[in-house]
Amino acid sequence: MPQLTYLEAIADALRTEMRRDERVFLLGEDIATYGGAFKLTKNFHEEFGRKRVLDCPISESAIVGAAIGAALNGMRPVAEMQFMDFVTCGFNQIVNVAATTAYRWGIGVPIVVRGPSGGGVGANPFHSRNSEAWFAHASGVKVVCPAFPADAKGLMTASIRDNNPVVFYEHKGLYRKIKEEVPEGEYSIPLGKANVVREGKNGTIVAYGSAVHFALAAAEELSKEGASVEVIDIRTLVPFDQETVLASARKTNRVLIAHEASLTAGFGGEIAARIAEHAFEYLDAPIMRVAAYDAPTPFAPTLEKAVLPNAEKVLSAMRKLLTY
Amino acid sequence: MPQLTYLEAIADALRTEMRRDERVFLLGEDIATYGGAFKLTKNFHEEFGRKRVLDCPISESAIVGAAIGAALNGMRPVAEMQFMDFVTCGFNQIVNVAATTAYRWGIGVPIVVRGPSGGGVGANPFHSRNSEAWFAHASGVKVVCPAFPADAKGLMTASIRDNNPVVFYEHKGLYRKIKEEVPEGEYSIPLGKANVVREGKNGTIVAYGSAVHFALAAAEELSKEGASVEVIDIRTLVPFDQETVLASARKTNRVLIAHEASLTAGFGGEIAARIAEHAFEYLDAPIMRVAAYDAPTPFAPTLEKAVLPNAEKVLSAMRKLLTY
Amino acid sequence: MKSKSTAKESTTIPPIKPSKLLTDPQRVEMFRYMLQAREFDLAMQRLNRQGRAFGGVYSQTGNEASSVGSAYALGNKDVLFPMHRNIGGHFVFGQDLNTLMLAFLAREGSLMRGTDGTGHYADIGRRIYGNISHLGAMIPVAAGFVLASKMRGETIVSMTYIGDGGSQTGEFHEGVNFASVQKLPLVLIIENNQYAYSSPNSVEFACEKLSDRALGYGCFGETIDGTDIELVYETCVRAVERARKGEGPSLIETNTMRMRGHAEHDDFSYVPKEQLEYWQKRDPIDRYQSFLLSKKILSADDVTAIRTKLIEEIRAAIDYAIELPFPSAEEGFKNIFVD
Amino acid sequence: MKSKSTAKESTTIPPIKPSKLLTDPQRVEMFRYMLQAREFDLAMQRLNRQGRAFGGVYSQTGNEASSVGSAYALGNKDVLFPMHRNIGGHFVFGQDLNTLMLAFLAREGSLMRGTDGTGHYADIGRRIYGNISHLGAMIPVAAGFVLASKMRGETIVSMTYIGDGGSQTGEFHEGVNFASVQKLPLVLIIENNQYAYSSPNSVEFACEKLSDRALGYGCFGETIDGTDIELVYETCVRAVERARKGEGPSLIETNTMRMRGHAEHDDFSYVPKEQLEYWQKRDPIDRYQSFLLSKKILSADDVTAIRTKLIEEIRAAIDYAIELPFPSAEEGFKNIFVD
Ligand SMILES: Cc1ncc(C[n+]2csc(CCOP(=O)(O)OP(=O)(O)O)c2C)c(N)n1
Ligand SMILES: Cc1ncc(C[n+]2csc(CCOP(=O)(O)OP(=O)(O)O)c2C)c(N)n1
Ligand SMILES: [Mg+2]
Ligand SMILES: [Mg+2]
Repeated sequence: MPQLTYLEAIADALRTEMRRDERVFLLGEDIATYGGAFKLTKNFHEEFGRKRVLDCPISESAIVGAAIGAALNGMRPVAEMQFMDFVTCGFNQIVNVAATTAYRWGIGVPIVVRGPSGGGVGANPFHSRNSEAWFAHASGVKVVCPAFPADAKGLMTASIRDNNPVVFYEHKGLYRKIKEEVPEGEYSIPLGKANVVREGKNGTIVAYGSAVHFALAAAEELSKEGASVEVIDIRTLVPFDQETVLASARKTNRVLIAHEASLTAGFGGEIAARIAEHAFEYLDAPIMRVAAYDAPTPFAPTLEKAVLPNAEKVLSAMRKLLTY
Repeated sequence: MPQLTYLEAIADALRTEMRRDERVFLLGEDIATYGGAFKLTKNFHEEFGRKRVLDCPISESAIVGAAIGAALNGMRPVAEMQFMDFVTCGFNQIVNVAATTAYRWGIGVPIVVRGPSGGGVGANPFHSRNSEAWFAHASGVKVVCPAFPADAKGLMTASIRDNNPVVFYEHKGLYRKIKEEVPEGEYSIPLGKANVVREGKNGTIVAYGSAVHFALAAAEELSKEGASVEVIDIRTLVPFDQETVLASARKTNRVLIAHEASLTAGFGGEIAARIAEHAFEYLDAPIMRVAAYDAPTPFAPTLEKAVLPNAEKVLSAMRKLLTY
Repeated sequence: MKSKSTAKESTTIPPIKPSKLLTDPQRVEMFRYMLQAREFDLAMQRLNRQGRAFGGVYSQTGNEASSVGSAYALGNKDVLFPMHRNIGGHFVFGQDLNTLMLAFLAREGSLMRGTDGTGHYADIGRRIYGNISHLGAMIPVAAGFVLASKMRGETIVSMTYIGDGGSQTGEFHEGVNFASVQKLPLVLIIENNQYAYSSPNSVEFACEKLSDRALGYGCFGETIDGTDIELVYETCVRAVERARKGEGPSLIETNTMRMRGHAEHDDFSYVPKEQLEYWQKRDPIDRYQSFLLSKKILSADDVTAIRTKLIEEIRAAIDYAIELPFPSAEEGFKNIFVD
Repeated sequence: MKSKSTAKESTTIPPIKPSKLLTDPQRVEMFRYMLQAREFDLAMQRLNRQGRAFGGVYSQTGNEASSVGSAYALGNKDVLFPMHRNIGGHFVFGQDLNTLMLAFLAREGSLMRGTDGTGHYADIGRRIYGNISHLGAMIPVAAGFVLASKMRGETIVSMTYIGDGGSQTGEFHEGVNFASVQKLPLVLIIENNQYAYSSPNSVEFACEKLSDRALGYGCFGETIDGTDIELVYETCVRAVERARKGEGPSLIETNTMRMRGHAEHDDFSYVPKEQLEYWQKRDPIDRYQSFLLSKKILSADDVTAIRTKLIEEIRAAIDYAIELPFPSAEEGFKNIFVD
């Protein structure tokens, strides 16, 4: 199996699906000639032509809307937001057109809206947002947030093949940071299956996206201190794999939830609420959360570091939880 | 004190503030000549003139954006969304311009974006949404959801006087449903103060908006069955009055959270998470939630009733909780 | 055309400009669709007064020529994305009254299972795709639909609608510009019925004609009398032809009048009486009926017969639908996602 | 003007069309601002190569005449909402280099306390309001700003900018339409620098000129050579006058060329060499310098002296800023809300 970065793995999924199924096509800003702001679709137009790798005007509503229309007419479009932040300009199309069509008309809208999200790379408040909770609350949109290259490939494949709208959050900080073995060719991971990425018995960290790596680093550190921490990567917010999370909570009796998105009304609250309702009797300690401070993601590295979560913050919270 | 409906109380707040402070003005679709889709601003243009009651094109981004610009230039605009559902078309302005300006520039953006939200009135999926959790997650926007006429007036007054952007959710089902005594003249209730609307000791229902009324009806019914249930109306989501909620949880040891918005990633999760973290030791039972099923709000009364929460659903959940 | 010139206008019904593209049987067919739309409208108004209608009742009286004439210009592979005042187009596309009534009254058997109402449904077999409430949102979607066919080498045309109000939405701009850049076979009818809810044109825009926007997109634009069905038809035939030839989108502004309130709850007291009178003379059905009678394409008896039959059919559809129950509650929990 | 006609164009620097509205000292001042913008740009590029810049570095080389000439047309109560290639306007509005550098390098003392970078700051005292990244979003905001002054009976003008790419956003449409309906004193400079990131005009729009959109809003529109600063200035003076007289907004499209990549990480290999060569001849500073030299308004020595002084000042500002620490971490937790 080849070693691929997270970015290469996503590109690999797109390429493989485009080869397999001619209904799959890409649309977005600067994705053909330029190959995308992160070069994720570099040279795609050479293999697939400019019709299937369509450079679009700076019109996120038109991009998402056109994807929906094409999906209604038999295609499986993958729309890129140059940065996921700009999805706020195509928001109405996703939450009102795409999200309600199956319910109202009984017709699937197989689109994927994907793009780089997240902070920690010294961007600015408008190039760093983690907005997945908005779509998790939209009813009718699946939400995917992979943390690893192989998962990114498998989940992208599944997202493209899914007959429903999927918002696919790529973390730009992970794009080139990690490499791992990624299965070649067609590779799909079902949406809605969490992954126990590290087994443990003294406590659980539930996380997704970049926070999975914070969790793993914290767990590793804690193992040196003699604590065995389980780490669950939920991978998809909608559908949410409640059973895997509850099983772990029931096993370890202590749960910390971590995500990079800001705390208030983030998806961590949802996870906490489900545990507090369905695994209450098993808990030996409060459910804790580590998330970004409720602020825009600032620009200067000093501020950004202070506002965003990281491995140290997860570690120190987990230490508290384990000794509660 | 006069008896006012919820709608009249909001109109009263707007009128009183417009008389008091000439910087306050209204903009929105059909608010002058027509007096608004719900006639909330009926005859306002006669008293205040068409400049301060500005009929606007169907351009929610321009309406919110112009409000922001006017606020930067010394005004205190109140922008109406004809239905709160259409805020999705002005979304970017709120979450990216309004929400980040204080943080980035140190300048307040004193705008109120208000409008009718919520279901239960046989509207359709596009005239019924409860989307307050989106803004609660936006970092930099206050979010207000009154349940009573007097609160609606007091909170609207405070929202207009606040130097920050406020999204003010009015529940259209409450507009003409309830009447109560509302203080005359200037009347302000600080944002961020929950209200214990009914005291009790066997359990707590934390709610806001329409769900407060479901909670009160359920509590009343339960009192006949010998149970004493506390009802907390949080009134504002941001700022969130954590202390009042925690105090009640610590007192009654059983908490149910109710809101009309759909369950997943709704604000109920946030409330549950805070309780599960900060009042864990006091809980004698799982934290429960009653909310809408994760679907668009359907049109037909049979479906709408099935999907949305109501007093009976809160009652039966609370019965379970009390006997846990 | 615009009501601004009200005072100076004559008080007689202006004559129809006959199109060379139409045969007499087609004329009768179009007339029939218009009448059907009008009678459907009247029936819904009646149901509303009786408290038996459900949801908002948005009259399309005054809009029949625009809706029927435009949809009639499409071919049998083309698709229609109608708006809330385009019942006429549904009939042109072969919609049966029962299906429509079940949707409007949200009864069991509705194509939307009660999840939504009015004309929001999609009937794929008939190539009708409904809208959502958010104005402007369906323009990029209608564009994307034909982007897909174009990619497959099919030449079908997509027709959709927007109002004098909805044209001010950002999605109008993004959708029309996208379609123009891609030279998509999209025909957008801008129905300027003088009001957006209570707002006259002067609240909505400051340009002379909404079709003037075509210049700024590099597509075709034209403003016409939207109460002359043959003019609407012929203008749309040309737009559809251009679309098929790959010449890109057209913005066709049809000037009409919304002869009732925004919806039935609205007494439209903000509309000057003279404006209504002006447009009353231009009632699209009256105009066409005069034309058909004068050309002896139909007799007065024919008209009565057609109308009577339509009214009976509509009554039957109402009787059929209104007795049915609402869809069962479980429907509310289905299809959030499809498999 | 447009690079489409590249091949046939002459290879000499086209002459400036002198404006009657300018005095020689003003000319020198404008020239100085352009040079300052260029040198600021070069300095940022250098910092970027040295790995000492921070955040994206968006060159405005090629845009100096458009930015300086437009802002120079404003009066001392007017407000500026600049975009990412409008450093020139900041200088016209009296911004000092230290303040600017602290913002760009996110150092302690930055007006934004490190929360944001580049030209996103607002300096209210100087009537500069920065933008946000989301293109188009500031157009309605700039409109609302002068809506407020208009309500108070003040006549100030608001000037803002958008690109050939950003003009395709829905907020462009809603903002310009809103301003046109309200006849607001808004001047919108559409800087058509031929590319939006890697996308040429043909990807973005299909109209001839972006100023053609004015017709569809009922406002004023004009497309000009954006590398001739006197033409830019005079055109904008007229636009500002119209605005003050209550005649509403203007869309001024300035044709220029983005002479470097979208940001410094972009090698702009997608730009044809001939296109760059064509525009190199139209370098706004070279053109104006030739003019000033030929008219003997400045000597070559004067130019060297001005430039040397500017370079020194910029170097000093960098030296000042780069030694300062980043703002302290606590700043990140402040001002989410103001009191
Ligand atoms: C984005 C959006 N904003 C507001 C509304 C509320 N609304 C529904 S219809 C309407 C007026 C529409 O006027 P117009 O576009 O002229 O169409 P008409 O009803 O006259 O046919 C308004 C404001 C909406 N549906 N969508
Ligand atoms: C709404 C939105 N979508 C996408 C982007 C990403 N983006 C930043 S600059 C840019 C190109 C802008 O081109 P143009 O408007 O022509 O301005 P220029 O950079 O050429 O001056 C893009 C696509 C953005 N900032 N905002
Ligand atoms: Mg209209
Ligand atoms: Mg550009």
